[in-house]
Amino acid sequence: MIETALTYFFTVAAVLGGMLMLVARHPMRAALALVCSMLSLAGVYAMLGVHVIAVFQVLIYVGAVMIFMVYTIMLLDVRDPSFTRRWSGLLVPGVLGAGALSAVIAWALRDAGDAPASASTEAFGVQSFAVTFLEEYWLYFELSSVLLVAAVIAAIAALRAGGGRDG
Amino acid sequence: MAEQQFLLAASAVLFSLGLLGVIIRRNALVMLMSMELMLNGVNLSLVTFASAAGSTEAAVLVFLVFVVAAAEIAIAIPIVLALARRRGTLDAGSWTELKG
Amino acid sequence: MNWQAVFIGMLPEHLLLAGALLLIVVELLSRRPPDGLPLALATLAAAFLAALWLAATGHAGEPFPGQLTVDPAAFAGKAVMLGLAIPVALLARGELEGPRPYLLLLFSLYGACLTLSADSFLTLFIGLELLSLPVYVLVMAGMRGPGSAEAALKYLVLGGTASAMLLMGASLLLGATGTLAIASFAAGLGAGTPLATAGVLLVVAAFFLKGAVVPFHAWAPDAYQGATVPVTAYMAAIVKAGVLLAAVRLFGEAGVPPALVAPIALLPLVSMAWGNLAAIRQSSFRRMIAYSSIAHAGYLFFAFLGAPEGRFEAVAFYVIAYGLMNVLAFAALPAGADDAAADRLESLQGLYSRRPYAAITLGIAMLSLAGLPPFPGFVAKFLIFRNVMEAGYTGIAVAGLLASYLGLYFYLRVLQFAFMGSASGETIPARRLALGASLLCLIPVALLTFFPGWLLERL
Amino acid sequence: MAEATLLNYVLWLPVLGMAALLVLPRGADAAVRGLAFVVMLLQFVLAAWLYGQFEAGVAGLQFETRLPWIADWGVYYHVGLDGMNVLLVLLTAFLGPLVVAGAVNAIRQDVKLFHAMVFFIQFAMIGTFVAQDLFLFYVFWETMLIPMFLMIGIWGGERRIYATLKFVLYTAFGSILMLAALIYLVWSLYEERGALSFAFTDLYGLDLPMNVQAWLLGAFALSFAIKVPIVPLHTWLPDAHVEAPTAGSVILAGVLLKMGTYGFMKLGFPLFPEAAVAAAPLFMTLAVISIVYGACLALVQDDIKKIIAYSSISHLGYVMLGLACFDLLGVQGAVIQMVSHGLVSAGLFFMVGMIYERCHTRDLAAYGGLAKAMPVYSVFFMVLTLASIGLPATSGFTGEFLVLVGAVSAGWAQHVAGAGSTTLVLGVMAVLGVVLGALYMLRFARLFLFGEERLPGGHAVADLGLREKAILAAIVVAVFWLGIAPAGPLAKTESGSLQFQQLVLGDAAGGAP
Repeated sequence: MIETALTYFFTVAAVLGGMLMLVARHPMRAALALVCSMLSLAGVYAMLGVHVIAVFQVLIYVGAVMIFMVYTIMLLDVRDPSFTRRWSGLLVPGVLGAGALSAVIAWALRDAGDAPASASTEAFGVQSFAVTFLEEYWLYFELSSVLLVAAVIAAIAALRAGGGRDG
Repeated sequence: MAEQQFLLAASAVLFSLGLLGVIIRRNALVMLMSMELMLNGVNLSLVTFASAAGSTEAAVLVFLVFVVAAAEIAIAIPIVLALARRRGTLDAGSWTELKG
Repeated sequence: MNWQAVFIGMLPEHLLLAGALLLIVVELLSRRPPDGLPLALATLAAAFLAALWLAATGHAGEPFPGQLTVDPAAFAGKAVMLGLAIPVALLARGELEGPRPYLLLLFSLYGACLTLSADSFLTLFIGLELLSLPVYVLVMAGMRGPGSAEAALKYLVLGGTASAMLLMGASLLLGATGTLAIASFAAGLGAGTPLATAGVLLVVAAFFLKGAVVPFHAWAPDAYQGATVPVTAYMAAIVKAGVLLAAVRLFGEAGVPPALVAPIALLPLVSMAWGNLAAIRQSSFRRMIAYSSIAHAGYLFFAFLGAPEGRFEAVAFYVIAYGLMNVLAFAALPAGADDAAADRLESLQGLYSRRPYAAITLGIAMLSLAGLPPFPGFVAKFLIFRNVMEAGYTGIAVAGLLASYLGLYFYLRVLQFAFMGSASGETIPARRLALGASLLCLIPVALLTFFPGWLLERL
Repeated sequence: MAEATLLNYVLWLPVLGMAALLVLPRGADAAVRGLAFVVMLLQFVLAAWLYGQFEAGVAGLQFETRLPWIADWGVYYHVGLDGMNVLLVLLTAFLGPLVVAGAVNAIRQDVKLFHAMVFFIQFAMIGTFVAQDLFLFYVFWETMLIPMFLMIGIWGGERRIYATLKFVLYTAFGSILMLAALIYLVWSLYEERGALSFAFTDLYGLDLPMNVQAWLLGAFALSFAIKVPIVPLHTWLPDAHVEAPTAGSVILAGVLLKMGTYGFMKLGFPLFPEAAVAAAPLFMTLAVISIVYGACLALVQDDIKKIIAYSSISHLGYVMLGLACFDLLGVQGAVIQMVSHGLVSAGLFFMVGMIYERCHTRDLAAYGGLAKAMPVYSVFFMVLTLASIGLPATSGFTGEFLVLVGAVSAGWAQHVAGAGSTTLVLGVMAVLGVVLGALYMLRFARLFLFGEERLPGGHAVADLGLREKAILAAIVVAVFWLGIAPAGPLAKTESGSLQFQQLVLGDAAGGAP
């Protein structure tokens, strides 16, 4: 009972965090709102019993991605017109379009809950996940390493290109 | 409302909020964050469906999303830094050179 | 685990990876940044020949059942992309320095090859990411102004958005069909339930975004203009081919149900008209090509309205013709230290009187892109519209043909500049190795002009 | 069999010529011109030999070649001669060497490219005439645009860019609809027979419902009518003619415009016979409007090139009239009129080019009394003027006379049968057009050749040189040949005209009128 309530709570918190990020003026506030949203999602995952994902969520998203982002914001601290003028010219059509999109997806999802709600979380057990991942899906393990190598090279190349000439 | 449907609806809302952010925000960093929010919405829906179906495949996909998100940010940040250094602004609305 | 299948079936990928790793080692070992071109060319040629050989022998296999399988069509697609990459790499000489751009090129091609073998959304997703991530950086490689970085960032954000859409669609399809195999897309096309349809439409929207179909096209003009010539050629010829061929694999044997024809046909149609109209008012050559590519994306996505059997043939022939034409056009462009000035259409003024060969190849490329016979672009366009009409969508096909007519003017305008303008005094420098690149394209173009049937029988 | 492949030599010789041009160094203008002339002359000799070998009175194709081209789609490289195209091929090959010879002084920049374009357009035009496969036909048809676009755009007058873009965009618009109709047509054939084929002979037999026929005929007809051009789709023509170099005008008026009428004859009407018969009054009306409208406009022009351009619209109206009345004499007249107009207007454009090279103006008011200053020129001009008017013993007479007889007799037959007298009225109105034709050409000749001697610049100009005399003499000989001894050409084209009539009327309800 309390778990269900917590799940609902964290879900609502995640959505609220997303909304806050959207309206926040300064990127730092947006980043903090996003961190809140991500941590709430980690809570949701934990409540659902998928602990592996919850841990990854905290480690990779909050621990790596968002820290990186916050660090960048602090590093830059540029006076930006985008701090005072948040919205692009597509505000009204964008809001309408996104509203319509979420309504359509939510409507499409209305018959998705028919599956038995007995959330079988064995797939996400730490051990079973690790074993199946490395036995059946090791292709993706290898491919993600290729991707990371490519990303490292790309990041270096981007740094070089960005700082090269008149940096 | 069943819990599952609630979670799915939330994922749809997060996804749409992210998309909205990409479209309407002018700050490049906030656009990047919005992109991450979209991926978070996707993850929530994947996890919900996967735990219902007991699919390890979906769990692997969630893992891949983490990897890719990290990789994208690792590439995006140097680009943002270069941009800030050259332009002095991260305001997408003020990039007029490429309009037309 | 069938190691033989893994070795043979993924031979092109292995060769690309081996070449890339070798290049990294060479870079680490050498004191000064080595020239990456020879090794990259050797790798590309080896991978191209491997793919060609496997396609010709009709090799099929299942290196990773349910995740990654190969068939002759996949090898043919890989051969197309790898073959097109060779002249593109030649164009990079003088524009991009050091080994890194070539490394990124090889990794990107690795991803492109993966997408063509994908059997599950996981492989498709990681393949598309691997295809795109290096290109985001390539857009700003050798950058000459802040525009490149802006374009790269815009491309990255919208590319990430496309990935998120693809994943959301895959997730909804998982909910509808219980699997992440790409066959769930084909199943979802026919299912007709709201969940499956929403998933299908999100996946299609993701491909529209990657393929730059209106209104998801905003990144393309900036990225094409911001990037240097070889990278623009890479995006126009190979990234587009990869995305479209992956879409063919995704659709598989499934036809588009009548209820979905309108949403799937409408945006490409708008794309043709808008791309062609917007191209008219461009003064930058690369930006014009970007709008042309938006229009061509429209034609290409039309192929999916036709019968499933003809799709691969139509798309493959189209991307071959289209890719060759783009590389041919880019090889003919003048080189210059001032990139923005060299990119202006006016810089082509009087090209014929200075470099007749370049002017003629540029002219052939433009006429073929416009879909005028006898060049291969016409056969490609004919094939697409024939398939649409055979599927019974006469009205849509006629509208598409009329939209394609709108494009004629701006292609002719390039000819007008190249042939009809009086030459100014200054000389127009050619690109290094451009002759090699354009010959590599011109010979297949000539063969396709006179013997299109030869290739069509084999696709 | 060497003889069967002869047509291929005629067709592909210009391509060989283009390849040979590539080898020649830049700036070797004399060699380029010499080579081009020799190749074109050889093509004409081969075409003349073909014409001689062409057997009159034999239905079906001669000198036929059929090879698979795009086997998957049932597309064949299928060429052959029949009564409809044999004279047009001869005409095209005849004008080729004259165009090259006429360009010696006029074209001075990018000589190599110019001759490559002449080769290219000869190839495309002959290909269009001899193609017996719809796909092949369309490829040649569209290919023609490319060399013409460059020819007008590079070597044209001041407003050449505007004129050439207008020309290409007009004609391409028609073509794109024709492409749609073509795909639909072949698809219908596939539905009916279960086999993919683009062969004319297969498509002729297709049985389509009336409304489909009407749509498809509309699409084909639009494309052809723009090319002819039929009023009101003619507005590109005066611009293109005025801005084009002499060679371009000659090719345009001499051959290119016949593509449209040939298209109607070979494809438009026979493919959709019922719709064609139903729409015949419309086409005849438009033809008569073209005759009268073109003549009226020619009457008031001050630009000598425009006079001939508008006269082309008027003369091609006769061709359309002859075709659309479906009378054997009319159709034969139409064929002769096509060739006759090709010769006469080409000759007149040559003459305009020659005077323009000397005086650099096309303003009619600037000239006067040329008969005294340039007697030889004036004689040739008078001959061509009279041929244009249709004086007996010239080719114009044969063509126009047969067309008018055909139209009036078809109209009379309908009138007697009680099927309305529209055709008859139109036929009679077309006769009035002849009078208008005489008016504008004689006005032109009077102001140009007679009266007070006036030359732009006031200085004397040389009369025709040997090269120019030879070009005009060749044309005049051909004009008289068609006028005095039309029996030969008529016999060779009779099978084609009969086939056309049979294809259109044979399937029509009620049989021949």
